[in-house]
Amino acid sequence: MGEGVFEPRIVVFACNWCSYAGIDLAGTSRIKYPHNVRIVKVMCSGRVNPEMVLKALADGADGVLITGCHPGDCHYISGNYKTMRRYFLLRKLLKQLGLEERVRLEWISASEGERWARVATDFVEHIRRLGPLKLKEVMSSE
Amino acid sequence: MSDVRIGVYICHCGKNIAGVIDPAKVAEFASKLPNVVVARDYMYMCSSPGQALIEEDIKKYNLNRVIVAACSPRMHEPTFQAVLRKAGLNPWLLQMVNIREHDTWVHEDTPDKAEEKAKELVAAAVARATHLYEITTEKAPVVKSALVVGGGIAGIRAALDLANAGIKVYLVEKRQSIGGKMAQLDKTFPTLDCSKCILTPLMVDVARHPNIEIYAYSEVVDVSGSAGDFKVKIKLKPTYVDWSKCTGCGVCVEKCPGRAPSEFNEGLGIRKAIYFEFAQAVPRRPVIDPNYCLWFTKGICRVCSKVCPVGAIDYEQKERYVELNVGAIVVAIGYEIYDMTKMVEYGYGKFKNVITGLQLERLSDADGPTKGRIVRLSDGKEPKTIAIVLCAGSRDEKHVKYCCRFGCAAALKHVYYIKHSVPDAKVLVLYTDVRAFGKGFEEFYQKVRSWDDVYFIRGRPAEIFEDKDGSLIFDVYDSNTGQLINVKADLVVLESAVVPPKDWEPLRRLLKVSCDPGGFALELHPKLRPFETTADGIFLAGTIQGPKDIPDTVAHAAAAAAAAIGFLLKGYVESVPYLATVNEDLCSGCSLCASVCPYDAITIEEKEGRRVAKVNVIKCKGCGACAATCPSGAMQQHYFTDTQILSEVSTLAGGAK
Amino acid sequence: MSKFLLFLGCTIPTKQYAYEVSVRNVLPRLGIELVDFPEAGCCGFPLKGISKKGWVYMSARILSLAAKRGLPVLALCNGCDTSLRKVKDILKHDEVLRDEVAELLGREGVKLNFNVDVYHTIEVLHDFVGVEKIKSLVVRPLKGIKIASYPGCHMLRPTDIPRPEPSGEPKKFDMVLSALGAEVGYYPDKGGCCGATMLPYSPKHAFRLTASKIRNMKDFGFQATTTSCPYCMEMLDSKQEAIRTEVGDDTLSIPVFYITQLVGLAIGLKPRELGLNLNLSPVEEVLEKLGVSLYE
Amino acid sequence: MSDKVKVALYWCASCGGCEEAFVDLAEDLIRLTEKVEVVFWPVAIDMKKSDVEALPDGSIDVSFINGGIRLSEHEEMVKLLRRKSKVVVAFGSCAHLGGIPGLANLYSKDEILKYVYLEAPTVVNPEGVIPKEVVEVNGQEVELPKVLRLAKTLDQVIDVDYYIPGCAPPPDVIKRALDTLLSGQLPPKGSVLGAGSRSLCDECELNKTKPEKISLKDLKRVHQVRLDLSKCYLAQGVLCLGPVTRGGCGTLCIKGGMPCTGCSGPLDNVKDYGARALSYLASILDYDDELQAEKVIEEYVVDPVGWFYRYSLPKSLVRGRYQGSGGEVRG
Repeated sequence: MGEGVFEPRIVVFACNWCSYAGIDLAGTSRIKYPHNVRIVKVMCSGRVNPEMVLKALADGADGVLITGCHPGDCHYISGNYKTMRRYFLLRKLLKQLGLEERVRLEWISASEGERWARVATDFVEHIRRLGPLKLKEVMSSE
Repeated sequence: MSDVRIGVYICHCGKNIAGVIDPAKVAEFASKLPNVVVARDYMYMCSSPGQALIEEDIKKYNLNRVIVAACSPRMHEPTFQAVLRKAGLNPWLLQMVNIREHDTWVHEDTPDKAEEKAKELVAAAVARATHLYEITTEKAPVVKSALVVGGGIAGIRAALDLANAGIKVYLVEKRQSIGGKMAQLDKTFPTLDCSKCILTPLMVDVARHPNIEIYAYSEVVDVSGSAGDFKVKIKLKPTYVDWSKCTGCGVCVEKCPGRAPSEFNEGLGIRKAIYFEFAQAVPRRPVIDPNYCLWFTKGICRVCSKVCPVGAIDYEQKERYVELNVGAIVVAIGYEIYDMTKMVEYGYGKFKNVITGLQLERLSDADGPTKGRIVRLSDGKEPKTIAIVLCAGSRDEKHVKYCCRFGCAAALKHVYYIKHSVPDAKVLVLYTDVRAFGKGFEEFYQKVRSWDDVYFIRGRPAEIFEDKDGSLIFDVYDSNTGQLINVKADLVVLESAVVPPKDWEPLRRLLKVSCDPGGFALELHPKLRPFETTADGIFLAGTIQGPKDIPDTVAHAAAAAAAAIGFLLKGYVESVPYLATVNEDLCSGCSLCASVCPYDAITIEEKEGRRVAKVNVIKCKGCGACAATCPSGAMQQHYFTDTQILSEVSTLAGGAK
Repeated sequence: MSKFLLFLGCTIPTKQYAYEVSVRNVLPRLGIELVDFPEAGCCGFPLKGISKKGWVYMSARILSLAAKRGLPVLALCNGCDTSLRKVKDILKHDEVLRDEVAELLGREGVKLNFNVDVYHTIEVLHDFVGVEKIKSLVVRPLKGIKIASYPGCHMLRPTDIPRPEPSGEPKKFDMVLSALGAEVGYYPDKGGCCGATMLPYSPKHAFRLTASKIRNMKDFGFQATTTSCPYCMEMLDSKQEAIRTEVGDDTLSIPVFYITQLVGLAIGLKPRELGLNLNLSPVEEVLEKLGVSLYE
Repeated sequence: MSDKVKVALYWCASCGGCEEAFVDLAEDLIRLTEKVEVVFWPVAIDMKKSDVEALPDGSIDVSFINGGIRLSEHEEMVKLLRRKSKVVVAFGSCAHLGGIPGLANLYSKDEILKYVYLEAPTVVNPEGVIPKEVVEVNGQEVELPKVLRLAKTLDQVIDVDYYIPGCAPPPDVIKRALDTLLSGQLPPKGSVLGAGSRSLCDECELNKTKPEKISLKDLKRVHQVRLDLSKCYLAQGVLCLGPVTRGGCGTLCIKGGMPCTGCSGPLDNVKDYGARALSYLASILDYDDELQAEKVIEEYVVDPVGWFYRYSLPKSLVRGRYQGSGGEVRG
């Protein structure tokens, strides 16, 4: 990073049944989107603890995207509802910490390869406009 | 993690990966990562030499972790797990890295960035793999019976195949009779043989088969349990006829004075208030339609109960429920035609003489409402000019994006119906493309095209208007000749688009099956596993997976049945490896994990005077919600522990250092 | 009493005064309060094809100003109505454009806010006032007059955003007309385009398009027609003479009213209070049937 | 004399409660003095920095340092003590996790000075004087300690051997910690002394009363509800941080009718106390409707940071309000 245009580093949590499949679909359909996203697979978005999100930001990610099945579609009945509630609360916390723009929750179904590409592109551009986070550097500098 | 020894394998996948990035470079990078003992790249890792390569290395370098960077784990994880098993390693010491779907296939414009990404993904996998450990799964027995939902041609074929393999089959049909759409067709293309003549014998076979139990006029209302052991709740709608007594003699139907529009005839013509869907209905057991029955509406009549020789009529009958226990479920609920009133510009529903292809089938059918005569619905006159509109709603941004896959052939067949019934009729076929892809279709197309007074116009009607005499006027631009043609037609037939049935969405949610953009069931793999779903033990037969004509539907159904048979006869299902697991020493029994478990798989139990969480491995499905909720980290999920995920996250976040 | 910002757009105050006159006199009598909205400019719709950003900016400006006033917008013109609703939809989805427009508006100290409701004349009449209330106010029923409702294409299209006539047919129009006691009915191409958009570059074709509409209306026995769009009015009413000459058919003559003018007549307003003297088509034919003089 | 263990006690950004905590040891303090010799304790004994500097490096056996790090002076002193001591113990929440003063990390240094010296309702400061680092007093330049940009934990400045949790650490915890230290066989570096290895629920009597499934329709704050002191507070809809907080304190607050606010901090393998707390609270809210859930959270959880990071903001993964490029852009 640093050189020329700022290339954000984005960590994405994707649930195995909907979002990961949707992201795969974008691949099989060769729908292009920015390379900046790095996908972490979990069985259900309900497995994602906010601690993991903060860890990503603290360790150098410029943004974090949590993805899961659309409400009502969760493979595990209600996992995505828990994710949703954690996200709302986390977002409020991040607002106080001046970071709420850095984290987003999106529902991506197994068939929404195109939507995934849109979401990814949009988020990458969004973060690009916000600029590098450099959380550790900023928060430990004197 | 004492002495972690990792082997990393980068697949070229022919040019799919190697065409964009240099696998050798990625391997070279990987070889320098901590704990990596060996790193190689190879043309096709999934090929047998590729697998052998890994197997040998495991032995040679006594590896205890294996990383394969190739396609999506959803594709080949099982393949490579088998390799580990073969080499005597626990399969859950494997870590896949998706550098095809998630990288080379989508970032070919930025190859060096794609390569950088591949390296980072591998680095993260190495970090994660370091924390992997052996996981043992359990085998649970499967119930050797199957549920087939939907009694159309797909359901019928699947049920017969399963039953012939000695599997107990429950066939659930929401209507009074099985047979589905195929029963409504007059003839079938391209051979033009009578639809019922080939369908009804199969329906009888189903009824007679010792291994098949039909639940007609019934619906699936609840599904619980899991692959190999589903509990299914079936609702038997009240028929007001005690089918166990009924002999199917049909006197009640004969004598019934009540009249209702006939669903089977697509609203054309009428049926009795107590009725069979059609003459050859299976089961031959009538139902009373309370919306039209004089007893239910006016409190008079009761003729049916008077004439019934066995006293089977039961106006008091309530809906009943049965619980079934099955190992596999085959979904064969078929399709529905797109609501043509949504295409206001074609005036369906507004103008009497605009009808659907399926309605034309009923008009053409000898035992249909007009005894096979094709007429204008407005005045019963014989139509002289008929326009057939293809892709009505299909391949249309505003309505249904996909192709219905049988409209073209059906239209050709409909031209035949018309020329057969009104030889001097002028037929205009308004098409976008004529897709005659099936066996014998092209020949059929050529034949129909050669007939007199059959005109093929490449274009769709602009907007259809009704003239004072009920005939229809519209403009159509023929892109072949560049002419704007003004048409005045007596009858317009819409070859309507195809959509999933309305009752699919609720069923889909019960079954936890994903759907495609069109709303149809999503197959496990579009090419290799088109009749399976992401939900184990649930299979797809026929058009619910996507539009199909009859031959394809039957082939698909047979394939689904075969897959289901294989699944059931294997005899066991493996428990999920991703189970929740408690570190009792750390657990304080705060019961938050139990609070969030969607399967009530966690209980809090007394142990040496302390409260600790306990996981029921049979109930646990491995979502990990408990692990994400546990405030102390005592609750973990196999293969997705905090340490495993966090190490991956932090490597990806920091980039490959 | 529902309150609306009266958004006139640019056609009405420049050449279709009758619409404004009738609206200002009729709606308040139906319990609708109209608030002037002078700070609003052109909706930008004509720019659509030339500069998307320019168009979106202009509509976004009107939406933002309305949001500032905290009132829903009543757009009299089909074009304005469509423009504002489409732009709301665009801004909802296009984050990049949203930022650009916000910046442009920021220059004049306007804060981008498109969270405001937009309604069209026919919705105010049908959804807010309601046919029952209109019925109850009718003192001069339009008995025995068969009136062709001609909503104008944008009442029905594009269908990807909420339309005043969501059914794809001018049902609300006909219900209001029936409430006034008029006869309504079907005729071909009821929802078609009047041709106004073609007027600048191909008057010939524009006229023919309108001609076909009038012909259909007459063929199906209509004695008058009504619209809610200043552009359609322009074509059907103001250009009627020109159309007759263009297609060389003198029978193509029909009285044309704004829907608000008809409501006004039925609830007993004087023709002048409805600007009927400004209509160029033979509205007298209808007035006679009602026993009203244009100049009373 | 020389066989006694030499200890030093020092306070940084501290309320003094931790010093009190030592006094609270009561008669145990007397028994303690038989074993230890206090070589430095500004609160109790008049000693200066120079006295410490005079000591040979590593000559202090144990230094107990409480309070957060907020001034350059604190950094200077703890570095000095580190050099002089064999073992350094972070004593109390502030030194351990950043503590209450750590919440100031939600504001920039200037915002803080501005508020404290100009805006606070109790301030009378007509000239609007704000302390400067260098001031001139009759021709002489006097230097004041620099206020750091962010409050820090002790281990963010120097290497720390052990931690004693609590705000302030209860006597029992201190006693157990001292016993371990004086016992001779020291636990692995970085251990938290005197406290439990499980979360507070483990030792909480009300844990038995907890239903198997907790699901909250609405959350209440202590002052809004009459708590049934015989039942789990969390189950009653009041945020109790017991589940995520290290036990050992003997549930003093809970026995006193107040839910746990988390002064003992997280368990060993937890990376971020607040995130864990947030996660379980959100998980047990009984709302599946997006709008409702958002509404309830918006309405009820007024100050998430204050709730979940009351004692541990500087120790958290984010450490405070992000002042960089991201935070302010767009609302």
